[in-house]
Amino acid sequence: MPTIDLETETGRKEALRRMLTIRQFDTTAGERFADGEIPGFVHLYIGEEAVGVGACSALEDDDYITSTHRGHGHCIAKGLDPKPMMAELYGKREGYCNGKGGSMHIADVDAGMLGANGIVGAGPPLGTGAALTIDRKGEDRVALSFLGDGAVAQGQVHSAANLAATWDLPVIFLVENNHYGEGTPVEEQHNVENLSATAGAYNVPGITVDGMDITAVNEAVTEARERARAGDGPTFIEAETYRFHGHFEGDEELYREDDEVERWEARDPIETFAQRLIDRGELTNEEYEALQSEVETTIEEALEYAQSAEEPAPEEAYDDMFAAEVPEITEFARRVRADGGDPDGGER
Amino acid sequence: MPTIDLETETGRKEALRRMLTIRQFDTTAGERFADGEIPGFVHLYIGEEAVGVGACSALEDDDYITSTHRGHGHCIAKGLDPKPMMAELYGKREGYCNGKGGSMHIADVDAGMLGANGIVGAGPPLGTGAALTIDRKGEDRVALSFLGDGAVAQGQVHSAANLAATWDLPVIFLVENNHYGEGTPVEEQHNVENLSATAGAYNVPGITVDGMDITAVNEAVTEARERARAGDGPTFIEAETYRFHGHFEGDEELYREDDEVERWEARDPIETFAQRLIDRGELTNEEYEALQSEVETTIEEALEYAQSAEEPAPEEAYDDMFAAEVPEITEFARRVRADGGDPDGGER
Amino acid sequence: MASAGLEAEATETMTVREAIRETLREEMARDEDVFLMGEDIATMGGVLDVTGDLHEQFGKDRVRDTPIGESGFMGAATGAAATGSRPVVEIMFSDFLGVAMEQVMNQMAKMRYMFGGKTEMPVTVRTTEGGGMGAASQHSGTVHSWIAHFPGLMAVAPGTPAAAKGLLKSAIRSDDPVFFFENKMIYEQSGEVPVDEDFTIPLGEAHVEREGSDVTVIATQRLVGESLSVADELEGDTDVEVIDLRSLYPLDTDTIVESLEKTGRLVVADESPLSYGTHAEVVARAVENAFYSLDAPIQRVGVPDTHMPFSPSLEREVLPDGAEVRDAIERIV
Amino acid sequence: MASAGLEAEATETMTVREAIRETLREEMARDEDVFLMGEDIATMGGVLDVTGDLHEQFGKDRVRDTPIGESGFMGAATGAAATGSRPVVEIMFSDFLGVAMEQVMNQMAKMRYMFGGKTEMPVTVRTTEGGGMGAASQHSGTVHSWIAHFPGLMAVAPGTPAAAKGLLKSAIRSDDPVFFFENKMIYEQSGEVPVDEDFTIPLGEAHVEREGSDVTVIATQRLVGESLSVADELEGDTDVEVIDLRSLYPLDTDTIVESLEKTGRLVVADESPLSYGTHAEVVARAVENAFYSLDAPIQRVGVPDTHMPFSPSLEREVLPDGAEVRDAIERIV
Ligand SMILES: Cc1ncc(C[n+]2csc(CCOP(=O)(O)OP(=O)(O)O)c2C)c(N)n1
Ligand SMILES: Cc1ncc(C[n+]2csc(CCOP(=O)(O)OP(=O)(O)O)c2C)c(N)n1
Ligand SMILES: [Mg+2]
Ligand SMILES: [Mg+2]
Repeated sequence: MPTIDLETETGRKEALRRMLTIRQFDTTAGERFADGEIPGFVHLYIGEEAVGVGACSALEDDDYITSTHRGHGHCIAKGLDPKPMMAELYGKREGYCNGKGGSMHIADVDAGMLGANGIVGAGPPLGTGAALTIDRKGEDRVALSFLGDGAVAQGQVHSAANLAATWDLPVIFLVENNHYGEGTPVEEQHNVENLSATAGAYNVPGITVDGMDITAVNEAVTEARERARAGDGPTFIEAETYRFHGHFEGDEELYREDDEVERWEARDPIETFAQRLIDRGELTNEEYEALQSEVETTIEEALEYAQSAEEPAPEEAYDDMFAAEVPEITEFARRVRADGGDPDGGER
Repeated sequence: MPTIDLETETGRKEALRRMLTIRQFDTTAGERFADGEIPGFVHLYIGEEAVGVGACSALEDDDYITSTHRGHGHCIAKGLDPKPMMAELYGKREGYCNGKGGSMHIADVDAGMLGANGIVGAGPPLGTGAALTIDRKGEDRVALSFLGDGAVAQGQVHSAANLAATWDLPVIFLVENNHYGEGTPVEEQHNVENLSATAGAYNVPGITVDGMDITAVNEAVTEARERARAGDGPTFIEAETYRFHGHFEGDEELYREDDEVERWEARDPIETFAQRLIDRGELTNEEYEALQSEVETTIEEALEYAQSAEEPAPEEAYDDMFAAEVPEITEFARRVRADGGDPDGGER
Repeated sequence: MASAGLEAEATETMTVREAIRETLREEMARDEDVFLMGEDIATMGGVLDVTGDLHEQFGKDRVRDTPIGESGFMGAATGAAATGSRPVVEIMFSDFLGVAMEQVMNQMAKMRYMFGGKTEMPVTVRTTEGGGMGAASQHSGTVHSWIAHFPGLMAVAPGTPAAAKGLLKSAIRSDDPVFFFENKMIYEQSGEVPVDEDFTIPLGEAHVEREGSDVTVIATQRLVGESLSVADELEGDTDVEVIDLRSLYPLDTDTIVESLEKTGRLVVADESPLSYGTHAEVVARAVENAFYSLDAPIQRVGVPDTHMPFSPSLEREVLPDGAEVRDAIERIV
Repeated sequence: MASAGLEAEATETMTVREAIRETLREEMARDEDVFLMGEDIATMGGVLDVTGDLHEQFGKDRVRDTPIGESGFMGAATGAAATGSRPVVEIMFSDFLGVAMEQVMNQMAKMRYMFGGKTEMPVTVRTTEGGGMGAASQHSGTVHSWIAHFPGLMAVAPGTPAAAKGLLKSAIRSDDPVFFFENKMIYEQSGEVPVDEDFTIPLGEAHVEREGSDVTVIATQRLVGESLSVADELEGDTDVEVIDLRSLYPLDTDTIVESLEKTGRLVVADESPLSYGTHAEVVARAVENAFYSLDAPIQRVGVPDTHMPFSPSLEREVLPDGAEVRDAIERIV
């Protein structure tokens, strides 16, 4: 059973809710970052919601995903809880990573979310590895790796795709082509019209879909998932989409024109999907507004949760390096925390 | 003007001579290695001569090539001298690399030969870099990178191909598909029928040619060279070929059947080309035999040269690390050579 | 070429960021073969705004935005350097060097030696290091110790704007591969920089930033400034000599030894993870060459073998700082 | 689990190669989640014949020949380890680690920490190191110092067949990433190996191979055997203690300190390039923890910051050996 069945009315409403949740989460994160409350970097998913939700809806709960630096949307789409997500952005102990990861490393391995990733192109090899576990253990699940258009230039993506294709591993590669890698347009990063052309190098199906249309994404992933489960190996999907905000919050966006942004904003994946449901009579305007305010409440609560959560204690910095106890770390921690301790050097 | 013009009779005879020279060089190298005279590894090019000679003939003298671990054939095809080549295999000071490189690192940058390479897949990025120099300086030359079928699984090959295609750099990628990467058949390394399918991922021409036919290879490279010079960017060529010997000398070849080897041997690229010249009346059997014995003499002389050449002096090991003088190396050399020297540690 | 001393030269006040950018500008103007390549260094001016407006002056042919493929473009830079170019590569964050390490370690670092000295490798690799920005584990690494360890590579890491200029000039003019490590927390730090367009600092020279007789602090990058502040605080009490190590490889053993002959006590402060870090090599040089001058155990200040955690309170904990340098000094004087 | 001591246990004579292969066999038989992947490790049995016949017993699903893409399959091993597999990866020659370093340094080494401890990373990476085969610069590197330096990775390097077995078992059973470095020149070296299928050696323990009171030689890999021979040669003259360091990270400071308290003199012999190598870290630990026991400058024996040249006469020159260990001892006793 897919996580969210877009063939059903409830499913479609749930998908809409998730897209709205992403939008609201990232709007809030962007504001809080601009206000200096959230440290580090944040990369917002606003505008790309149909890709994440369309894809993760087609997965089952125990399928794996690997994500990117732009991971909030994937997390919410995969069913992660906005509270510990936001707490992680705030670097709090209640965050998914106890404050050690931040926006770029949110993970919930038990939920099949193998981590946002600060390294462009690192996800596909990891997804291939998850698929290898699945394959070797004969499990009935798949892995899906999100990657950006820019990431398609990374060698390790290709090395992994070659491995997955050769071994028929149950993994799906989903390129979110938002037309830029930071400030560089996709045409300056690649020589192909469509990045799904990559599939040809590995003799796997390659397909380009409208990433502003949740249904199109969902169908492509559903099909790819079937292929994967049937032992027919990977599929390479390109979803054409757009990020409405800058690459990171604070980006001056000198590399693109306002009217390009407006053209894409006119195709807002949430508005168009909501309108479709309204047109079909599945959703009333009132219900839509109610949904929006529910989601606002959810994110407000997440924000409050995060803001009032505890800072990790400094000495927690020394935890989690290894499963085993490592004397170096214990010793260095002791030295730093004891304000230096004794001069050592053995006995005089 | 191509290095060797296969449209002319002299050119064809010269090409035949080069193929024979490679065959003879590598036969000798294999024997001397088996006898324990040549240290390290040697990877023989026997059976693949039409690829190297077909390709390098189409280049001009000042074009660049990057090679592989199986580099002897490329060197000879590019016009390098068998004497310092053989001396290098013997680790002698008169070798191309003064004995520092050996079989896997023969290079002659002035002759446009940017090195054999012990790292599978490392050549294409280097060739792309040579093409970048050419492009930036507006030079009228090209670069050609040889790579094996196995190397096509290496990420850096793809990252380089993407760069070269996006920047329209004058580089040619020539895959020598000899159907094995060490003991692993190409089908276990890739999912595609033809490795030229890789070209599609970069929207450049991809072509598969018969690598046992020097003319076919030559024509493909001639065309690719024209494209490159015209500013139209890279071409991805696959030449189907076969190595008649093991991966390295001493390989037991448990991974392939004798009759497969025999089938390919029946298509010997030298014999078939010579026969074609004989059939056309361009070459008599006597001339062919004379050519063979000339080549034998050349290689015998190279062997004698190498055997009687000088060993590098041990202290030469400390040369050539940097263009600049680096005190560490001077100091370590002093310490080792002076049997330790004084205990240092400053004054007592 | 001008000497390394700053005395009596005309200077101007600039930040580390400006010193790097202006040096790139001067070297590109001076030598046509010099060009820059990296991710978003042209149109965006670099994510940490180092290359800034250089593309406007030199065009996108000489300030090249690359696709996101460090293995490909590092290899291309290596191939370009072997054929007569003088590329300056930017690796946005030093953690990304992992992507390109094959070309760095097996080609760039080895080509000259393997070819018996018959090629040059005039390539400079600029990259940012260090914690302090809340950038978490994959954007905060300090990796210069392993580059310094790898034979065939030179590595420098300036602690001041003047050092940034002088070392970057030497790096670009060098015929060897040089890694230039920029700590991201000192881009805004300002200081006097010689205006001389030929002001270079030899690769392999440390610099005594402040003389002292009680204890030597050998520091790098951000910790140079912090150690100087500590030295000021301790003024009157303890007379601290502060050395900016500047070059990690080659490493200036002589300056270390000279200082130790005077002070007999050593603190090494560097943001590398402690085990197998730059500190250890400085200790080894000291023990090999100034053993009989040493009066107390050498103290190492660095990152306690963790990655950089995201949360600011955790990051502060593991980042070495002036207070730790001070503690280390107090432990041995 | 059995202890590290070899005393009174049933043993059998085997080579390092056999010890590794049989350990792999036992661990695969013991735990279904363990599987091997690497280039030509199945049909060919590994280019240096370590995996040998294992594929015949376990099939090509558990002894996997990979395509030649270290970045891809190292990443796949990392992803597999994060999802319940226990992969053992072979990187044919350690120089090839450069291809896979991104996955090693940013994923395998950091994942657990970045995720707040919420994942395990039970992966073992086996690879060969070292010169002596005429394999030239790209197939002879000794890179364990930079793996040992990188936070989040453990690194071991056995000097004897028994250590090979005990450390490899611990590596495979560990829930952390462990690099297992095999010096290619000692594959044929034989010795007594405990037959116990649960014989493990704790990661992070050095081992005194020979007791002595005049000078301590801390050696790794091939240099353990060579140092033992030197100790025999010097018998009667100088009483040499020889320690097989075994674990590079964690590093056994206690054993080092204990030995130095007895001998006061230290030689560190390891095939890493000298600058920033394993030697330096051992020196630093000694100086931090046994400063007042040291009677003479510490001596480092290693590769003099060159790559491995091809020519046997050159290779012999730069390779550290027993004679250099002996010289180093004689310099300080
Ligand atoms: C290996 C690596 N190189 C460079 C970067 C810096 N970087 C972060 S995001 C980004 C752009 C990625 O573009 P794309 O893959 O299209 O994803 P998008 O940001 O558009 O979602 C770059 C270059 C990185 N994080 N990792
Ligand atoms: C990065 C790297 N990985 C692995 C190897 C070991 N190796 C040497 S040759 C070879 C096979 C290469 O196959 P292919 O590219 O088809 O070239 P061929 O030997 O068939 O000419 C391998 C795996 C290597 N040298 N470099
Ligand atoms: Mg993008
Ligand atoms: Mg092949």
